Order: sequence, then C-alpha cells, then structure tokens
Amino acid sequence: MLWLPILIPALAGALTFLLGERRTRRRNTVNLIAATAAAAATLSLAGAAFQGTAAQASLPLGPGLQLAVRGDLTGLLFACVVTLLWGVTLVYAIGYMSHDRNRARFFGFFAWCIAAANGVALARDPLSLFVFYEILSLCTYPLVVHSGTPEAIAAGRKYLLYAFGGGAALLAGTAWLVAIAGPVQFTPGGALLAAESHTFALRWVFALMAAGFCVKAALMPLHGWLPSAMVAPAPVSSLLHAVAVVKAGVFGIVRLVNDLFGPELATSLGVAQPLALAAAVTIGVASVIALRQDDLKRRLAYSTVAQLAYITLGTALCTPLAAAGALAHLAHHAVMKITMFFTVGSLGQTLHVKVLGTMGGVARRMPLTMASFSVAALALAGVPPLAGFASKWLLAGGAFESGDWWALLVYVSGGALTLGYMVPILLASVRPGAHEPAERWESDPRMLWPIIAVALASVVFGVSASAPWSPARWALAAVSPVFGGWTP
Amino acid sequence: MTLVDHLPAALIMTPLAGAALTFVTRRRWDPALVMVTAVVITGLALALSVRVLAEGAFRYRLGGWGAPLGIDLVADGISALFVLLAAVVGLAATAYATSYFGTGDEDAYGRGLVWALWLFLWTALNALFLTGDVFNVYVCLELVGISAVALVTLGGGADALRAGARYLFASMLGAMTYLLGVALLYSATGHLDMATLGSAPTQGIAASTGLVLMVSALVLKTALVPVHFWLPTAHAAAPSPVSAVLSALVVKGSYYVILRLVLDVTYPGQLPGLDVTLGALGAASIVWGSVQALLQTRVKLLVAYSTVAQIGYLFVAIPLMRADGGIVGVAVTAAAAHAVSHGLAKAGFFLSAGSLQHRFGHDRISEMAGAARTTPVLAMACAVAGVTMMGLPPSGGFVAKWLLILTSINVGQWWWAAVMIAGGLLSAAYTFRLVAVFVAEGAGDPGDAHHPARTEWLPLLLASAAALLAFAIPQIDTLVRIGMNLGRAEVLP
Amino acid sequence: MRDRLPGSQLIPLVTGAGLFALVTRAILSLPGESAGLSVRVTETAAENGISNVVTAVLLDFRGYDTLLEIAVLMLVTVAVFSLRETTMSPTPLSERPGPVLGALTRTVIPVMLLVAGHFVWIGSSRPGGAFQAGAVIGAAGILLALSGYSRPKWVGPRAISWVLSIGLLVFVGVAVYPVLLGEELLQYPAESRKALILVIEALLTLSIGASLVSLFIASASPRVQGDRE
Amino acid sequence: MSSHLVYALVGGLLFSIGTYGLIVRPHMIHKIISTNFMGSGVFLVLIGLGNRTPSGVPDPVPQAMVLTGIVVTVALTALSLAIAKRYFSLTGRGDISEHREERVG
Repeated sequence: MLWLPILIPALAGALTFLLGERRTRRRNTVNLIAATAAAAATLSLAGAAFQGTAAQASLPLGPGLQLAVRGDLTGLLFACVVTLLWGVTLVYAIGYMSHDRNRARFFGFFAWCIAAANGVALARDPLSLFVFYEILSLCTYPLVVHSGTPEAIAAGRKYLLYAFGGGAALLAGTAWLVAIAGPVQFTPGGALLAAESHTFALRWVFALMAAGFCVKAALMPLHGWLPSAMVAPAPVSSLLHAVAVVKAGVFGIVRLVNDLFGPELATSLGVAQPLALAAAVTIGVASVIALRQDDLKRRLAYSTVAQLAYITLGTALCTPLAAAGALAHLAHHAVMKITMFFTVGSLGQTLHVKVLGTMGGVARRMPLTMASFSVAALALAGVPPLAGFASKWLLAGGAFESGDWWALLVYVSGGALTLGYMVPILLASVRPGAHEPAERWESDPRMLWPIIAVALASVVFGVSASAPWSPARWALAAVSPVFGGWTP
Repeated sequence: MTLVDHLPAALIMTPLAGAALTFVTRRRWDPALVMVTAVVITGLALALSVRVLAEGAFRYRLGGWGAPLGIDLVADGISALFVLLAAVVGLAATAYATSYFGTGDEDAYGRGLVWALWLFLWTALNALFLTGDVFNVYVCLELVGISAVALVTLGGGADALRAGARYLFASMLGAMTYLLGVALLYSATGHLDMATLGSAPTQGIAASTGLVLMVSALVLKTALVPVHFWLPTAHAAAPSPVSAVLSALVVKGSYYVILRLVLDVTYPGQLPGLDVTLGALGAASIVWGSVQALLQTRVKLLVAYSTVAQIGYLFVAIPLMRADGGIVGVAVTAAAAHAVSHGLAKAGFFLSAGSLQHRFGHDRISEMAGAARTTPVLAMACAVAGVTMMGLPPSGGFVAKWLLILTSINVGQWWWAAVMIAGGLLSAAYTFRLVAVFVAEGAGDPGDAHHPARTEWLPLLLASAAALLAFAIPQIDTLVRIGMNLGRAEVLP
Repeated sequence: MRDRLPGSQLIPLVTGAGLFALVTRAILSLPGESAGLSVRVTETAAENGISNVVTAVLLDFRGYDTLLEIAVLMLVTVAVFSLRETTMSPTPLSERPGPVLGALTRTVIPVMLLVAGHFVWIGSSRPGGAFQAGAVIGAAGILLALSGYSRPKWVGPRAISWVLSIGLLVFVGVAVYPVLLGEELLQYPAESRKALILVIEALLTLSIGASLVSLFIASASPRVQGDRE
Repeated sequence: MSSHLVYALVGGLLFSIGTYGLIVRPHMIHKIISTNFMGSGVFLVLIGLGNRTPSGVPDPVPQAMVLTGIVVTVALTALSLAIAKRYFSLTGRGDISEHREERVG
C-alpha cells in the first residue's frame, strides 16, 4: 500500500513509453487514471497517518541495505502536494503540449519524476532518500532539454553539473553518516543520539548532506541552474521547478534538521545557524534580482529561489512554530507558484507573451487567468487571509519565539520585496496594449481550469487555515513530535 | 551420480559440441543451431545456480581422479554467478547476432564461421569460470584469447586486423607470463589445484613470484591502466555483438581468475602491497578511462574506454576484500554485483551502439543529433546503460558502489571512496555528453521516428535488467557467499 | 606512442631486466629437490596399469586439458579460415615439382603414413600419440601440396570440414560416454580404455593432420576472388 | 650449479628477451618470433625445474604441461602468422605500432 504513490506513477511512466508517440488518447487516459489512483492512495495513507498509524515497508537491496518507506505526516504532506498537483498539471500539460513533439518522452519522464518525488517524501532513511533523490535528478533532465534547442541543451548541462555535484556531496555525506552511525532511520527529533560524540564527523556529514539538498533547494550560491532550467516547457517549470524537484531539496533539509539531526543537535553542533544565515541572505538577494527581471519565467524563478529560502530559514531556526511554518509554506508556496507558472505558460503559448514589456492588455484578453494570477501573487506576498499569510504568520511567529529578530526582519522585508516584484506584473497586464479581446476568449479550457483550481486552493488554504485538514494544521501536527509532543 | 551432478561438465561440453557441429552443418542451419545451443546453455546455467543455492558448492572430478592429481571443476556461488551472467549476455548477444550477421552481404568476410568462433568463446568462458586448476586456466585463457581475437578480426578491414593483432600479442604476452607464473608456483608447491594450493600455502619467494606473475598477466588481460592499450581499439573495431561479449564477459574472465587467486590461493599477507597496487591501478583506470571516454568522438570508442574505467571499480574492491586480514564478504559481493551489473549494461550499450551505427551508417557522436526521437529505444538503452555505470540508483552499479564506498570508510581507507565518487561524476559526464547529442534537435525537419526493429529491444532489455539489478542483490549476495573459502578467513557481514 | 617518446626503449629494457632478475631470484630460492606430483602420478598410474606416466598425465589425469587443447587447435583452424575469403582453394601451390622432389615425395609419403600409424598405435602406452602422428600426417600433406598435388575433386569443402572436426566431435562424444554409464566426464571404463583411446587418437590424428595442412595452405595460397563453395 | 638450474635460468633469460622484443619491436614477424622465445623460455623453466625429483626420474606433470603448451603455442603462431600475412596483403605493411590517425582525442 505504501509503495502505491511511487509505483503507480512509475508504471504509468513505463506504460507511456511503451505506448509510443502516436497513441495520444490512450496515453492521456493512462496518465489521468494513474494520477487519480495515486491521489486516492496518497490521501488514504494520509488519513491513516492522522489516525496515528505510520505504516512502513521495505525492500532489501543487499547486505545491510534496504529501500524503505514510511508514511508519516511530514512525508505525506509533501506526497499529497505532489500527487494532487500532478493531476492538475496533467490536464494543463495535455492542453499545453497538444502540438508538441516527443510527448511520449515528456509524459513518461514526467510521471517518473512524480514517482521519485513521492519516494523522496516517503523515504524512511537517508539512504532511501538518496536513492529517490538521484532518480529525481535524472528524470528531470530529459524534461529540461525537452525542446532540444542549443539553449535547452546548455541549460541541461548546467542542471546536471549542479545536480550531480550535489548528488556526490549527498552520497559522500550519507555514506559517512552510515559509517559512523549505522543504518539510521528518520526519527522525529533526531536519530543520532548514539553518535553524538563524533562532533567533527557529524558537522561534515551535515555540511555535505545540506550542500546536496541545497542544490535542489536552490539556496544561493547553488541556485544557478534554476533560472536556466526555465527553458523547459511550462508544465515542467510549474510542477517540477516550483513544486516537486525544488521542494525535494527543501524537504531534504527538513528531514535533515528535524528528523535526522534533530533541532537540538543541529543547534548545539552549530550547523543550523550558518544554514539560516545563508537562507536569509538568499531571500534578500534573490528578491532583489527578481525585481530586475524582464523575462516572466526568470522573474518567477528568482521568486522561487527566495521563497524556498523562507522554508529553509524556517527549518533552520529550529523552533516549533517556524518549523511548522516552513512545512506549511512548502505546501502553500506550491499552489501559489504553480498558479503563476501556469499563467505565464498560458500567456506564452496562447499570446506569445514572455516578457514584462509586451504584457499590455492581457488582463482583458484573459481575465480569468490573470485574476487567478493576481490572487496567487497577493497570496505569495502574504496578504491576509490568503495562503501565504498563514504560513508566513507561523514563520514570523517562530522567529519571534526564538528571539531571532533579524529573521523576523528578513521575513517582513522579504514580503515587501515580494510585492515589489509581483505588482509590476499585475500593473503591466492591465496597461493598454496590443492584446485586445479577439475572437477567442481566454486560452484552451484544459489550460484555464487548472489555473482557476489552484488559485482557489490558495484562497481556501488561507481562509480555512484553522480547519483540521488544512496544510497549516497538518504542518503543526507533523512537527509536534519533533519537539517532543509540543502543541501550540 | 544423478544428472544434475554433471551440470558443470554439461556447461562446457554443450557449447563445445555446438562449435564443432556448426563447423560441419550447412550454413543456413547455423543460426537455429546456435540459438538452440544458447537456450540450452542458459537453462543449464540457471539450473546450476539453483542447485548451488539449494545444496551448496560442489566439485566435479573430471575423469574421476580428483584433485590434486586430476582436474576438478568447481561449482560454487561465484562461479555459478559468472556462468549465469555469461549465459544471459550470451543469449541476448546470440539473438541479436542472428539478425546482425543475417543481413547484408552474403559473402561478407569471415561470415559463417562466426558461429563456431562464438561457441568456442562461450565454451572457453564457461570452462574458465568453472575450472579449479591453475594450469587449466592457462588453456582456457588461450581459448578465450584466440576466439576473441578471431571475432575481432571478423570485420576484415585493416583497422580490424591491426586491432586484432595488437589484442593477440597482448593476449600472448599475458598467457606466456601466466604460464611462467604457473611454472614457478608448481615448482615451489608441487600443486596445480587452487583449493589444495590455498589450504596448504607455501611460504617462499618462488611461490610469491609465481603468483605475482600470474596476477600481472591477468591484469594485462583485464586491461587495467597502464596496460589497457589494446582494449579500446579491439573492442571498437569488432562487430557490435562481439564487442558486447568482449566488454561484458571476456575481461571479466581474467578478473574472475584474479578473484579466485586472491580469495582462494593467496593467504593474507603473502603478497604485501599487491592488493594495494591492484587497487591503485584500479583507481587510475577509473580516472584515466573516464577521461578518455569523455574525449572520444565515436560511440564505440567511448563505450570501450568506459569499459576500462568500469573495470577499475572491480580492482578497487580487491584491497577492500582484504582490508582486515580476513575476507570482507561485503566487498566480494560488491565486486560480483558490479561485474554482473556492468556486464549487462555494457552489453546493452554496445548492442545499442551497433544498432545506432547501423541506422546512421556511422558512429560519429557529433552527427547523431535527434537520435532520441528517431530511434528512441536505442537512445533509451544507451541512457539507461550509462546511468547504470554512473552508479545511480536503483541500478546494480549503485549498490556495488555504495557497498564499496561504505566498506572503504568503515575500514578507514576513505580515499577509495573519493575516487569512486569522482569516477561516478566522470562517467556521468561522458554518458550525458552522448545523451545531450541524442536529445538535441538539428535544424530542418528531422523526419519521423523509425519503427524499432525487434532486436533493438534487446539492448534496452539488458540495460533495464542492469538498472533494476539492485533488487536482486540480496540473492547475488547469498549466492556469492556459498562456498567462499571460509577455512582460513572470517567473512565479515 | 612508445616508439617515439624519448627514452621509450628504457621501459621495455627495465621490464625485461627486472623480469629476469625476478625469475632468477625465484628459481635460485627453490629447494634443490622437489617431487611435485611425480610420486603420486607414478603410484596411481601403476595402480591403473598404465605404463607410460607422461601418457597417463596427458590422457588420463589431465585428459581434460588435452580435450581443450584439441579445441584450441580446431579453433585456430576456424580462425585462420575466417581470415580468408575462400575456403580451401583446390589450386595447387606449385605447378611443376622437379623430378627429385617428385621421386622423394612418392618414396617418403608411404613411410610417413606408416610412422604415423605406429605413433597412434603405441600412443596409449609409450611416447607417441595423436599429436606426433598428426604432425607427421601434416608434414606429409604439406609435402604433397608443395609437390603440386591438389585435393581430388571428389573431396569437397564439406568433406574437409568433417575431417577437421571429426577428432573433436568424437573426443567430446567419448568424453561424454562415461556419463551415460553413470561415471564422470572423461572417466573411461577400465576394460574399454585402450579401445576408446585408440579411437580418439586415430581420429584426432586425422583432424590434427588436416588442421596443420589447412593452416599451411590457408595462409600460403594466393587469394582467389569469389571462389566459395 | 646443477644442470636443471642452468636450463631454468636460460629459460628465464629467453623469456625476458622475448618480452623485451615483443614490446619493442613494431613489426609483427618480430613480435611472433619474440613470443616463441617466450614460449621456449617457459618450457625450459618447466622442464628444468621438473628435473629436481629425488628419484631422478623427471616429474611427468611439467612434461605434460609443456606438451600442451607447445601445441597451444604452435596454434597461436599459426594464427598470428595468418593475421600478419593478411594485414600485409591489405596494407603492404607489417608493423602495427600506434599511428597518429588512430589516436583519437
């Protein structure tokens, strides 16, 4: 049962390859059915986890070596985000890619990415996490280079350089960890009590593993691949470069701090503080860079870099509220940023608008799309009562709680900068311009409805943040055992 | 004796009889005859593994004399595993070859004799994997060498002949040196049977010199840097199904003997420095082979240099096997897993390179843009095989490298781990140099996808098997430990 | 590369000298006396009623080596054939043997065949056997070829293929025969050992002789285009 | 020094000379002769050292090994000569050292 969220997309991917390029209808059916089934499986696992039964499963891979998964709340939150958004993105992608080449390859690897991301979410121990993490790196490559243009190939090369560099660091760190601490499992609050005396080795292990994760989490200065990777088709940018891949990195950091080292050990070793500092710098610098981007996707990419650093910073602060805020932001940022990338994809595909300067009039040409975008943009900036506000409230609360006033300042100024780079997009879209309502209103419905759906989600997550099923409450429940059963 | 007791003998006699028969039967029957032989061998190899798993290792006393007087065949876990690997790769290569050699020029050079040569090679490999006698190893090595050289020269061009000649002379140098080593070892100990040699080890310069000569000869035959010079041209010049077998199996043959000598014949501390020297050469091979692979402009040469690099991992495992004075079982498992994984992946890689060459009419990397669309199955096979060799999960290569890295950190020799991680990155570089060309789109209309030929699925099948091998490692681990020489050394987890 | 670099002669020289030093050291370190397996060989051979110990090692104790050795020989023949475009051209190597060579050939060939037969016959007990006999047959064949004799028209390429491989095929068959009797591979039953070995040796002689002649002719004859089957 | 040692040491010398020649000489015929040197060297070592039995009767096992080795060496020589001849008829050359054009890089 626990393998289903991994197995279903993996099989769907394999089937997609075997069906080949021409059987479009069958391929779409297979993928949509798989997405539905995976969503159902993940949600039912989450239901079980809320009841307090964290199931486990493992496959032996050799002497002292297992591929193991466990359905805890932290992991399932990420898995649910990925799997649910996969379905939405599939609908969008089917519309977006309807005239593209190499669709079998695209949808096949897309499904495999989802399988790998779910694996990262559910991995029970550092080694299993590494296994899925590397598969994810690998399966993303064909999607980055999808168009096959020299630009895409170059971006792909850059991506690989970062990904495999990070992978090597992660491998070295994991191997070292297993060598000193044995086959440890993720345990809320930390799993390394037995090995605490190896402070030197543990610091290096943390540094190596964090470096590995930070590549995908695009923490500066390891973020270089992300803006380049924006040459990928919009569905890839939306789901992978705003949700699955980059969040796998952030999620790795969450696991590393909360469930492997534990907040206490991470603080006492003095390894959390440098991470927090790097995240804070990233928030500032990335936001400022985002202000100056004319290309819409690049602007969003730098925004992603900054927002991911919010999560990293929240985790590195090592307080319950901040950790919960980080987890909640992981989910909230997903729905918000995916809305924006969908929108930018629609603009590009339908109107060939790719830069800020040519956006004039698009709000009238595609009012629903742009309205959705506006909601998401405001949410991202932390305007109440939208989703971004809920998570940032928790993050700020955490910073307040630990007395890290500088972090609070970073969060607040980061919010202001977010408004700074989002508002120009909104203004440009309502400015008069070449794009007047033509014969066809809006874009392909397969692209429109997903946008509206995810925009609604960022409203709902914010408005009903106190509902028991909301990501915010989920996050609070998930971090509770990390801090010894803490409750707000 | 029941019939299953004869499995080791049957595994050698079947291809031998097949080889002699294909020489006399009519040419048009050959492919069918060889396929039947291949299927039978595969069945026998499976049966051998099952039997070893179920009832443990056993010896087959040829002629009923028994060692030390006679020659024994040894069927234990490692030999069963290698025989099985040869069977799987051999079956796939045979199926591929029936179509590869079945098309094109009827009067093609050397055609028609390829089947006899191939079955001789298979005989030799099985005999090598099963023998327990150091002099018999010499005869097997010659059989392997001659049939491999003859298969390389099948292309018939001057390049193929030169590559074959260089291979032949390297092979002869190796064989003669090996025989000199055997002469010294026998003179010092009075024994030729590996188990007897191992159970009553003789101290002394002559025995050690003999072993060093034997191992050096085998290192030459395994193409470790700096004596790798003959391999890339030979493996690249050969017809693709042959290259697949050479890279996947033939170099493993001599490595297998080294493994046997290290595990069964030498005792810890007998040859101080040999383990570390082999490991260091292995590390050099990883780096040098990968860098050379990165510089190649032709697919087959790239793949051939990658073989040099991948062989290096097998040798890095050797100092780790001996790291604590006993035998570290994990390192042996890792080496075996890597050998199997690389065998499957490299066979897939070469077969797919062959089909690409056939489709494009050349094997220049720079002119293969768009291959991922026009020949998706082949491009995928190359990519999957490459990923396996990088040691990315969940391939067998990953588990092998993970176990080796972990062992090297555990025994405090972290530098091997560093080399292996760097080697992984280098192999990623050369694999993705190839993949990047495949996915690139040239200018103009690229045309439609080809319908994949049936044999084009074979490389993908092999590569996928390697990529999913991780899930079979526990079985390989169990198998490898059966009959591992436990008398003198404790096997660590 | 090696033959252009300065000092490139040095590495092989050092290799050769080092090898010699290594081997010399090893040889000198050996004890002056060592029985090896000889005592055991002699005893077991005597127990089994085999008079010639070398033959006992070659055909009995290490008969498997000999089987593989035959495989090597046949393999090389196949390999050399694969290097040619034609198989066994009937063209004679020399057109016109001189009167002396002709007379010599006519005189010597029957003697050679007789010697070969003798070698085969004594093979199981005394020095001799298939290799020596085969070598003599091979020499006879080469002599014939050099004297301008070519193969008769009624001996086709397929017949030659059979002659070449019959030795190995029968050896394999005889090796497997004890398995059918419930023994191990190559474990000849004591009562029929002599007969079986004689059969193997006789056919091996044919194959070895044919191999040697074929190797000679295949390498020696000029290339003829398009003459195939 | 007893005679068997002389044989063995000369064998070692022949072997070393053969090795040197095989590595240094680019021409195939030289290489083939060198390998035969090596082969003869090994056989001398085997025969020489096989004569050290206390009984004075030579050990038959090395003799059998030498007989097998001779056949294998003859076979190898035949194959290498065939390759050399074929290569010569294709290219008119007999040396197989590395050439600039095939050193891709």
